[in-house]
Amino acid sequence: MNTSAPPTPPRLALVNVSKAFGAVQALRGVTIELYAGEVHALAGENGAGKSTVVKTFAGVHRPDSGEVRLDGEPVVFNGPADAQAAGVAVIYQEPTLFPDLSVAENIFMGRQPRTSLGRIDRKAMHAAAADLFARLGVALDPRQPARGLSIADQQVVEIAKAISRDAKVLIMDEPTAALTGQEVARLFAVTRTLQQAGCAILFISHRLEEIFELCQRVTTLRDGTWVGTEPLDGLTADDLVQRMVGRELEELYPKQEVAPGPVALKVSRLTREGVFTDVSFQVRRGEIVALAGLVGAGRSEVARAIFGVDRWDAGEVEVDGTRLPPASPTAAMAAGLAFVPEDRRQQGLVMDMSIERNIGLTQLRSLRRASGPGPLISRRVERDRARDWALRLQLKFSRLSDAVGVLSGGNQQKVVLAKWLATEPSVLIVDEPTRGIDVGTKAEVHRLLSELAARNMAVLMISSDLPEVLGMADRVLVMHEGRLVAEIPRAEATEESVMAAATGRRVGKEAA
Amino acid sequence: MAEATGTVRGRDAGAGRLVRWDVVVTALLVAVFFGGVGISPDFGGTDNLSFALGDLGEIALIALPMTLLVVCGQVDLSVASVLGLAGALTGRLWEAGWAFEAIVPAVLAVGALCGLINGLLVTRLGLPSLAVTIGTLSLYRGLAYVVLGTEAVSQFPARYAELTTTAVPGTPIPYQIALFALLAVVTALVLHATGVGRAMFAIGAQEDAAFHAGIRVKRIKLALFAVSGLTAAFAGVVYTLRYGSARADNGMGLELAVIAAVLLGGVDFNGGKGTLGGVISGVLLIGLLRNLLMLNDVATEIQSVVTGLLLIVSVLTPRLVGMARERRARRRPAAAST
Amino acid sequence: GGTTKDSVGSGGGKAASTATADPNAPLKEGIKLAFLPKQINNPYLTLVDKAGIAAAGEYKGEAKEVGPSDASASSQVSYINTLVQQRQDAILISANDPNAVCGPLQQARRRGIKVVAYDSDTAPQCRDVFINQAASEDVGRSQIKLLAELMGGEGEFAVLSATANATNQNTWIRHMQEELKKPEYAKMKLVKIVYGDDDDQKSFQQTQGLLQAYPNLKGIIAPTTVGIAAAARYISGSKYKGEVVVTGLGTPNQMRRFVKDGTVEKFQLWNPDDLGYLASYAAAALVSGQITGKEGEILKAGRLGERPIRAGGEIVLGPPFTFDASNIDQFDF
Amino acid sequence: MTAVARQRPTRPTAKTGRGEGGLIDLVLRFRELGILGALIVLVAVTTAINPRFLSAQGVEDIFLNASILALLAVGQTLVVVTRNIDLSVGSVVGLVAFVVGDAVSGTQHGVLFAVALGVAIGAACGLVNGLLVSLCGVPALVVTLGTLYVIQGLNHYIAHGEQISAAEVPDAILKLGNGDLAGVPYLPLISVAVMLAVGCYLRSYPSGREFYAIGSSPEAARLAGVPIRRRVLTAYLASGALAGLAGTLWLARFGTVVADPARGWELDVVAAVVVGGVAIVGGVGTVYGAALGALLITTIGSVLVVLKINPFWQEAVVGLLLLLAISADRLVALRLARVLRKRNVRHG
Ligand SMILES: Nc1ncnc2c1ncn2[C@@H]1O[C@H](COP(=O)(O)OP(=O)(O)OP(=O)(O)O)[C@@H](O)[C@H]1O
Ligand SMILES: Nc1ncnc2c1ncn2[C@@H]1O[C@H](COP(=O)(O)OP(=O)(O)OP(=O)(O)O)[C@@H](O)[C@H]1O
Ligand SMILES: [Mg+2]
Ligand SMILES: [Mg+2]
Repeated sequence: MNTSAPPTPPRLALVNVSKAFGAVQALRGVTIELYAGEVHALAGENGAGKSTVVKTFAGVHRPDSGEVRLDGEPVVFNGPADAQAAGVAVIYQEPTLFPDLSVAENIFMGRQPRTSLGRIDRKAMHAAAADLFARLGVALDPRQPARGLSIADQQVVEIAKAISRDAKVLIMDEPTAALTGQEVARLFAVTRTLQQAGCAILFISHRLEEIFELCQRVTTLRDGTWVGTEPLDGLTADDLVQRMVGRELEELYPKQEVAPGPVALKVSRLTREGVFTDVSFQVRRGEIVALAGLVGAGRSEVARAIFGVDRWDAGEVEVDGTRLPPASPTAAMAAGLAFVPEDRRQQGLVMDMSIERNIGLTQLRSLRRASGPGPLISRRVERDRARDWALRLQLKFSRLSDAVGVLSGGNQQKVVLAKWLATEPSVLIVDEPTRGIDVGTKAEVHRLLSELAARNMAVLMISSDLPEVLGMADRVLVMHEGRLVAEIPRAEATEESVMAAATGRRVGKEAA
Repeated sequence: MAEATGTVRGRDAGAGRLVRWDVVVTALLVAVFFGGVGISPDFGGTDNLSFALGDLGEIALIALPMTLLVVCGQVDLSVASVLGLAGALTGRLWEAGWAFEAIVPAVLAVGALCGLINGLLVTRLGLPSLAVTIGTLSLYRGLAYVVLGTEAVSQFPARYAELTTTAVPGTPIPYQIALFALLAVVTALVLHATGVGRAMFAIGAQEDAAFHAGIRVKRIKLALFAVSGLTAAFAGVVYTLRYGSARADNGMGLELAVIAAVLLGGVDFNGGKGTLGGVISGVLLIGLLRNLLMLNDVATEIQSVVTGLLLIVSVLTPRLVGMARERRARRRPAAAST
Repeated sequence: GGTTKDSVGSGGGKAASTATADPNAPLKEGIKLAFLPKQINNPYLTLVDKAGIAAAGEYKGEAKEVGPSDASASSQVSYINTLVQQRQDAILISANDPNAVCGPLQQARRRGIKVVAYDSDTAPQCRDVFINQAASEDVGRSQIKLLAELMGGEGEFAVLSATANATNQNTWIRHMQEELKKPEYAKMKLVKIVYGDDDDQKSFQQTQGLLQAYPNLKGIIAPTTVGIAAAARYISGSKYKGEVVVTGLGTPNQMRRFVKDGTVEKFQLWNPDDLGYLASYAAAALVSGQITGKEGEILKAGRLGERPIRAGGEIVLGPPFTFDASNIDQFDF
Repeated sequence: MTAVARQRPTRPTAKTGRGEGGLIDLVLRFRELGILGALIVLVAVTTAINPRFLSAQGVEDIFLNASILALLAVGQTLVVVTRNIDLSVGSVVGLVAFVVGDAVSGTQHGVLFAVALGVAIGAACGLVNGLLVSLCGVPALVVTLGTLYVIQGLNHYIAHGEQISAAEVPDAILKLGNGDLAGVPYLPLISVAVMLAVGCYLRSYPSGREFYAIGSSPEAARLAGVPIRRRVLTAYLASGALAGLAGTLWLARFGTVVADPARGWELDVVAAVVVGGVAIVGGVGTVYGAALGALLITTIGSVLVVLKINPFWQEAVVGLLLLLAISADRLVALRLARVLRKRNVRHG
């Protein structure tokens, strides 16, 4: 294939589009054309403007200047409904489900199959949803409410919703961020089917290999400006990174070797009935221990119980030799624990609150102490500390007093990290720390974790990104169906050994 | 309330930066005051101001903890009933021959207990506070009737009664308003300049995130409900002394007046947003406006209409200005590109 | 009417009685007076106040009605304060609470404003005179007499009152209970007092509950205009019609339908027009110095003739009037 | 591939077990059953103590009393489900009852006229609320508290101390409030019909589901292209119109109307809705639950009188029972969630 575009006009295109949010210029004269039968990739760092492009296509944002073209004709989308009517289906970066409604209703909202009387045909609707899930290779109950679904399952529902529309254009903003393996493979298979049927597809991911596997052309954005559109054939990952970041990238997994110190976190026979059973392990200072497993294996649940946001039924947790009371995050923090949760929108951040306040939220006491005598917190101290961390994590923001909600996904993740690192914990638990983070920042986060470990912090890392697990961890703990089934030292940890344990074929060393 | 959606209200925040709700209300307050002095010479008089402010005492006092609760995404509708119960208890104990100095702490303790019960139901069982306090609104008012029945007790010690009906010497400011001013400063500092205040905003905006940040969500809520009950009981004592009459139906329906003042002050009922300054302006605005209307013989029904319109206008103005600005902003670049 | 020992207390310290009355002083012109009813939308008090305002026209005074929309003492207090600021010559008040309005009324009197209580009294030391629609004792006792006559002197009955705190209601009920102690009522039994809060719907529901709770109930006294109408309406539409006697205090317009359909045989009330008229003249006489509110003075009340001021500064309108099918059509209020 | 391949363990879904599980699911799916249970217990106990409670007259009274509240609760449910609230209903009922009463007094206007006028006035009030909330995007609580005051003031202004007396209201209209069809009074018939219609619409029509979608997540609803403004406006219109209908029925039932007769009812209505299992944060609940809530609250009121509870205790007991009802419902839910979680162990 060469660069010359097919003769027919693009299905959907942005032409010379600019968009500003207050002082932030999110897009500057961006042009991007989606052709029928092609999967187009959109690459760029966190905050480069990818999601803004998506939302402009979706009719959520209206361009300040420039235009949207449908089949070569300029159109104005006055809201998502218009875009949907024009045949555009969108998977947004953050799942947007109705928690109180069933999964099937979530998928078919507004387009439910009807009986002859105009009433909703629930049976048909559930069957159709079950069909979609079968195509995607997941076992979800269409009747189940969306509340309580894991991020991964929410993402699956979003995908099902989009592909059920039989759209002319499918736009996917990081659909795979929470997915892996089977689900990703299935998603790709479904995507290719749609592509063959003549659908125009836009795909966004921070996992470059996915882009290479699925897409034909790529458009790169940097700071809201268009860098280039080119075929992926003949492009290397480094070229792509070079275009996105504008510089060469450092080593991705800069693991520093450290001699492990004393035990910092000790978990003994921890059990939460129906969720995980009899989990025991230790993490030493200076060590990075990864917790691996399949979806629903209970990794996040263990982490939540250790930190005290969920109650455990039996067992105990010690941090630096102090036993933690059950179900008290405050006590856990006082003992030196920090926890970066999986779901940053609900649990990690207060979306309506400013960046500085979010960062300060975990250290109210120390901020007060730093503000001098008396119970008051000085705004200057608060802001200085926030700025300090924002700079250290290379956060992209316009004002510290802006709501975190307006930051790009990756930058939000950085704020969560900042908020916890600022507590100077002795044990850091991170659940999917790099989900939705661009390659540059990912390296940054990895360097940071490494450095923290080197400075004698104990790190427990939950990640679904296997290279990350293998690259960063000193030891890999593997969970399967709520039990710890294997402990694999760095030397023996390979994709095969971890997978074998995670799927229940015990290959690694048996856990105690 | 209970659950935040994580919706980005960023654009609203941007539009509201220049025209803030509480600023609108404060401007209205200033306008009403000077307009009032112009229209009616009696309005600005020491006597009249003193009456008008004194009349606001209970609402103003209760509005303070209510603001904190609403910032936390909670609400306490039982305050007026606690006020009534406190009054009834004061009357019953006074009749039974207790010393007034002993009655006050006892009544305050009961008030705090009432608040604690609200708080426990909300935090332990995870019930919505609106539902719980609608229930206790009936319960506490009923208990007030149980305590005092149809009686009306009067003849409280003049020493204390005078404190609620006279002004601080040399000023038009009644003692209860002076106390309110003091407490308002403390509350404002707590809300806007301490860690607990930060925590309250976080709880109101996104409770789950606040909990994950190690904030003792339940404890803070519980404490606030208790303080709300305590304050309402104190207001009940003030009310009883001010009117010189302890009755079970004291302050019936006052809760809506308090809520109206808090909302008028620009506190978001969904939690996580608001300023105490706005609430103080809101309380004063409602009180002074009512007084002004009454002085000019405007019928009660019109006063009610005015209060209602005020509420609507105060939320509508910033909103309409924001919408107009947004539209203009959208038109400008579009015009530039053509 | 007999003596009214209940509403007087000991007479106590009467603030304004130092001045002496000049019975022959002319009524001043341009007197500013304000009626402050329990709440402005109480139909009965609206009638009273209208008559009072009309009466002010006869002596060229300026009268108005102001008041809260809820029947609470606290809102009345705000109004009193405002009336003081407006420098009215007299305030006429139907008090929601005898004591709660006391402080501000006394302040008003210190500034030379005359205070007349009507319909529902304040504490005696806080007003100059009280215009009593009927001596409380008369009301209580005559209600029992009326009921005994209608029930044939025996059976269970209940009282449907207004709010649990209403002063006049409670006084009347107390007199009813005293009257009941007389031997001729030995077979009558007051089984329950319930409160309809002067709320039509609540009174209706309370009536309903009473009849279920007391299967042998033979009569209901509702000494409040809202209550009697609600009780009568429930009975008239239920199977109890003709079995359960309803009586009490009501206005003829409200009750006409029930008298005609036989639900209610007799009920009582006084003429609200006369009450307002009398109060208005009393205020004018006070302002003009014709009376001061001392016992024994005589109020010259226009078409109503002369009324003596009784102990405790009370002026009584007259005994309650009994309405029945034969006379109800002569009244329109 | 870079990511860990993951297979999903087959999860025990809530549908697996019959028997015990079936019952749990039933209770979980139909939360209204809890309230129904409370109601049945209350009625049973009361009847055991005083059999006259369940006499024909007694039952009729309760249903008559509950009808108007239930009608309002149905309207309120529509609004609350969209994560909004309508505090103005009480004052709308009052306004309509008075204005319609005034219009028909001394005339021979029929039921149709009265209902049409009442619904029109109510809908007009609802329209104002709806436009302010949906179009201008101002908080519902503030707006409807504002319109509560405004409508109340209007009502007093119009009434001006007068009252509508039953004697002047045409008999045809009074018959609507007190008459019956084959022994069943009209009022509950109307309420049940409205409840079924609205309930069916909310459950079985796509646009009805959108009310729940909006309340469940406004943001998601916007992205899904749900016409939020139109639906919220509809909810307020319906709530207003039902309040108007309720106002007319009020007039028909009571005949005598003073200014603002339903003062304070907004809290009763909200209480009924909440007790009926409609989440105040939107997205959850049915009109059946809300109507049952209204019935429960009314029944509590009647029961207390029938059981000869000291009137001073009545209000306290009403509050206490309300708290018990919502607490019990909540405790059952928490318990069931625990049972479901632990059941995973046995199956997994
Ligand atoms: N609603 C908004 N208000 C203000 N600024 C916004 C808003 N939405 C996006 N932005 C800003 O626009 C820029 C582009 O954001 P966008 O979400 O498009 O980035 P992205 O490329 O999707 O990043 P990521 O990879 O992290 O998802 C960011 O600087 C962001 O802060
Ligand atoms: N047996 C089950 N039935 C229903 N839901 C389950 C079950 N097991 C787990 N889940 C849900 O799946 C989600 C994922 O579980 P968990 O967080 O324990 O897995 P994880 O190993 O951390 O996987 P993830 O990669 O999603 O974080 C949780 O929200 C949990 O509620
Ligand atoms: Mg993005
Ligand atoms: Mg997880």
